[in-house]
Amino acid sequence: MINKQVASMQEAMAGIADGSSVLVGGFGAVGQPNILIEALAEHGARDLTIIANNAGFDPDIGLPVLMKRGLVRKIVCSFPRGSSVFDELYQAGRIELEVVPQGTLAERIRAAGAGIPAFFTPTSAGTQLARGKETREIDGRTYVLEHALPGDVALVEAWNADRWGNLTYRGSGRNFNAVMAMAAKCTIVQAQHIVELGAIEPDDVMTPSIFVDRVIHRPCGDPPIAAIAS
Amino acid sequence: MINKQVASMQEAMAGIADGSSVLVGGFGAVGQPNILIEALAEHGARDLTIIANNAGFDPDIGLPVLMKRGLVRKIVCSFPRGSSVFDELYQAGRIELEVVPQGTLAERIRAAGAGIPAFFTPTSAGTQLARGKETREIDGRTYVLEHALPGDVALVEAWNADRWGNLTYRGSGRNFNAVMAMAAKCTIVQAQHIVELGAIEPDDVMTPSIFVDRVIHRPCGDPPIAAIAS
Amino acid sequence: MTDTIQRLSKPDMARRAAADIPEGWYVNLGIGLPTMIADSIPDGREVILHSENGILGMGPLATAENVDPWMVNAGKQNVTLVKGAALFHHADSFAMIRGGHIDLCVLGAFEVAENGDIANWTTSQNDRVPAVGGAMDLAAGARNLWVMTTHTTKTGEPKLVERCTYPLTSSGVVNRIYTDLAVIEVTASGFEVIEMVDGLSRDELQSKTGAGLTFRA
Amino acid sequence: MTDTIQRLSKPDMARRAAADIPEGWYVNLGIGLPTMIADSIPDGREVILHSENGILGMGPLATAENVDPWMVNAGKQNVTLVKGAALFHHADSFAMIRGGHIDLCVLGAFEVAENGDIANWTTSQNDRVPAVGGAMDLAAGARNLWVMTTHTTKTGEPKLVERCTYPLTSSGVVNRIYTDLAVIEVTASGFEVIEMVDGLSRDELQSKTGAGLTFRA
Repeated sequence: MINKQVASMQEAMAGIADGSSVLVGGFGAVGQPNILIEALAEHGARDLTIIANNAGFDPDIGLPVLMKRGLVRKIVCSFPRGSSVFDELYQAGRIELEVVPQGTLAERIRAAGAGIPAFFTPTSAGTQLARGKETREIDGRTYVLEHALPGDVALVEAWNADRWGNLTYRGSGRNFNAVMAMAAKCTIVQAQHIVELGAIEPDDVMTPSIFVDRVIHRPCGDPPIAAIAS
Repeated sequence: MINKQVASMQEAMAGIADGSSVLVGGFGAVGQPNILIEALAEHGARDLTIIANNAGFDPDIGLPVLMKRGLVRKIVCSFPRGSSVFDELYQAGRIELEVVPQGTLAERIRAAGAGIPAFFTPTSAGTQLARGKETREIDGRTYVLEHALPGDVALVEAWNADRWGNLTYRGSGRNFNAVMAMAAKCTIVQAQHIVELGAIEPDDVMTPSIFVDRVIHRPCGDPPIAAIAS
Repeated sequence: MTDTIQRLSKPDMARRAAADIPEGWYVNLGIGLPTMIADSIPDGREVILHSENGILGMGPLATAENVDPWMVNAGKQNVTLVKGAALFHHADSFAMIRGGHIDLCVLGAFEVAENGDIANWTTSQNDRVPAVGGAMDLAAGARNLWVMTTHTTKTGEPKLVERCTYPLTSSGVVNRIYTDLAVIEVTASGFEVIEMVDGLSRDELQSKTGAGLTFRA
Repeated sequence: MTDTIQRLSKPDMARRAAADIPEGWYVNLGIGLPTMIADSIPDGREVILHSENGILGMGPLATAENVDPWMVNAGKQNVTLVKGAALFHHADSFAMIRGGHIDLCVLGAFEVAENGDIANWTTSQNDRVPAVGGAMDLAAGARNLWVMTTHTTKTGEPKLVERCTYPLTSSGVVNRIYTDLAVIEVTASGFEVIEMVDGLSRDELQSKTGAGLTFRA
């Protein structure tokens, strides 16, 4: 019987090596796999490349925990602002940064999952972020060649998971999670709920089980409320 | 009030010009927008390029109807077998054919919808179908450059549609329909059911309304049963 | 600057831009000033708001009563959904943007040039961490790109210029600019003023602008 | 050919291949002969079947009692779904294939070469309309590619050869071949026989094969 559920964080993190590239899902406070990130910090793999939209926010939650321990060599993201931990490391020259437009980041990750090693995109053409990159004119418009961005590991937060690894996400939590789940050699999921096989209708599966390697049940509740109308 | 629903096939077909490229959804008997195809035959636009997985089957249903009238200049598809009408026209040199691997076909259409003008793929490398195409070695493997395949028009069959054009598909009917809906200047939908705005839950929308231009209500029932266990 | 100029307030700028958005458009509103447009769409006009983190059909900001902590927009504010909304992942969301499906994006800017170039993501003088978010994708992909900005910086320097001096976000993409002083089209021959606030002369507007203006008859 | 050779029937070939598929593999079965493998997976072993038209978790062919006309597989047969199935569109389906997520694809073939090349989509002698379907994507993308075929053509010509003469589907991708006579690994040094049917000698198998064979000790 297939059962991708693991009982302990040790099993969830098993085999993550020094030098791994790690895709980390989430956008804002929604869909951040914080429990997995903290387990990765405990696991202690060093020299990591983190691929995520942001560089974290609160110094004691998520990516900053990993960075404070000196485990991150490089971060690839679109918007590394709002993280004092990252700022200090970056200004001190102790962490590398590759800034990637958000849509290019999503598409490079999707390309990795879809077996597309490189593609042309109009985004960033003629800008600083295209420096040193191959460009090509196609039908009169200039495009930049971008390469797939795979992960050795993806850390994903899901709402429901079954024993095969079919996933759903809640609200705007699908974001990078559903894309990154496709793109790693080992996709590890922190799930709010474990449901029976078949409880997720075939039409409702957001990430098919084929993309998932390990699931750990961590019902950690709602993200904090971010900002509401005053 | 936004209302993409049109009442007549004349409105549905309005503006489709001679020389248009037309994406046609469906796979096997499931999700074939046959009523729209037949309306396009009535409409009478000539010199069409049809992009579809197959070249049709039954001479009196779907694409063969269009081909019999001499309206199709070229067909781009992965598997043009099983259509006597196509076979005759092709053998007589009266229709052009571009055979594209099924996954490359899907990805070229998706690329058109996603603003990616070209991408590299391993599929067809070293084969007859890559002849004359640019190739490149990336990380030791040979890839073929493929270009986006947009449509002037997409013909789509959906299960539910609302007045904004949010769609669901039934069973295996999502197939090329959901990909082609993204990739045309004008996406026209034949829907089995029109539902109230909001009746399709945000998580359940398979094609978001942004991709849809016109919806016509045609409750045409189930596809024929294809082949079952004997 | 004379005292008689009726400089638009931020809500007025938002209302002015909102008035020009046709029913049925799919619109992405950039973080900051452009976000205010959402509350200014004329009653009864259906405009569908997109958020790059995977929402089509955003409604107003959530309140303490209706907040769903699982629903945030690109500015990381808790938002509501309207009937007809759809949720999807980031790659699909940027397919909508890059693929030319978004009818309109409204962004803020540091500079807009008369050739339609926009600079809105980093200033070369600035030593902050470079951060681009979705700005380059939106600028390159939206069918129409409008900029909403004060006409000049806080120190009175023009933001509408001949050529951008800050690093570009995208080239040749801005169609229209809504400032606190004027509404300006970016045409093949440069900035064309189509509307000015009361009390402002053409010369005064020109003096606050870093490139030549023409005026629609 | 002697009368004592116990040539495998098609169902036997399917059972033989099925026996080697580990639990938990995601498997795409090509149209025709390989489809028979689905019914031969040992009881209680969970193998998840993929169909390129957007199904993961295919069950047996539908019957008159349980048929859903809206559910077909890549061979355009009506199929059932198992618990845990997922539905998606063609681009996502081929992302699974091209992206290396399918553990195994089993295809039929006209020819397989000792370097792992496969020809299974068209024969140069043939004037039929060229049609490729998903064969090239599957052959290029699956982590393991097995071929299931009779060892020779109807006229007794070998299908396992030094170099394919028919147009290629993909190069250097076949791992293993299940024929009615043998199970053969495709290794860096060519065809290695790991199993033969009863009553068949090494020389007889070699005589029916168009490239050199080695035999696993």
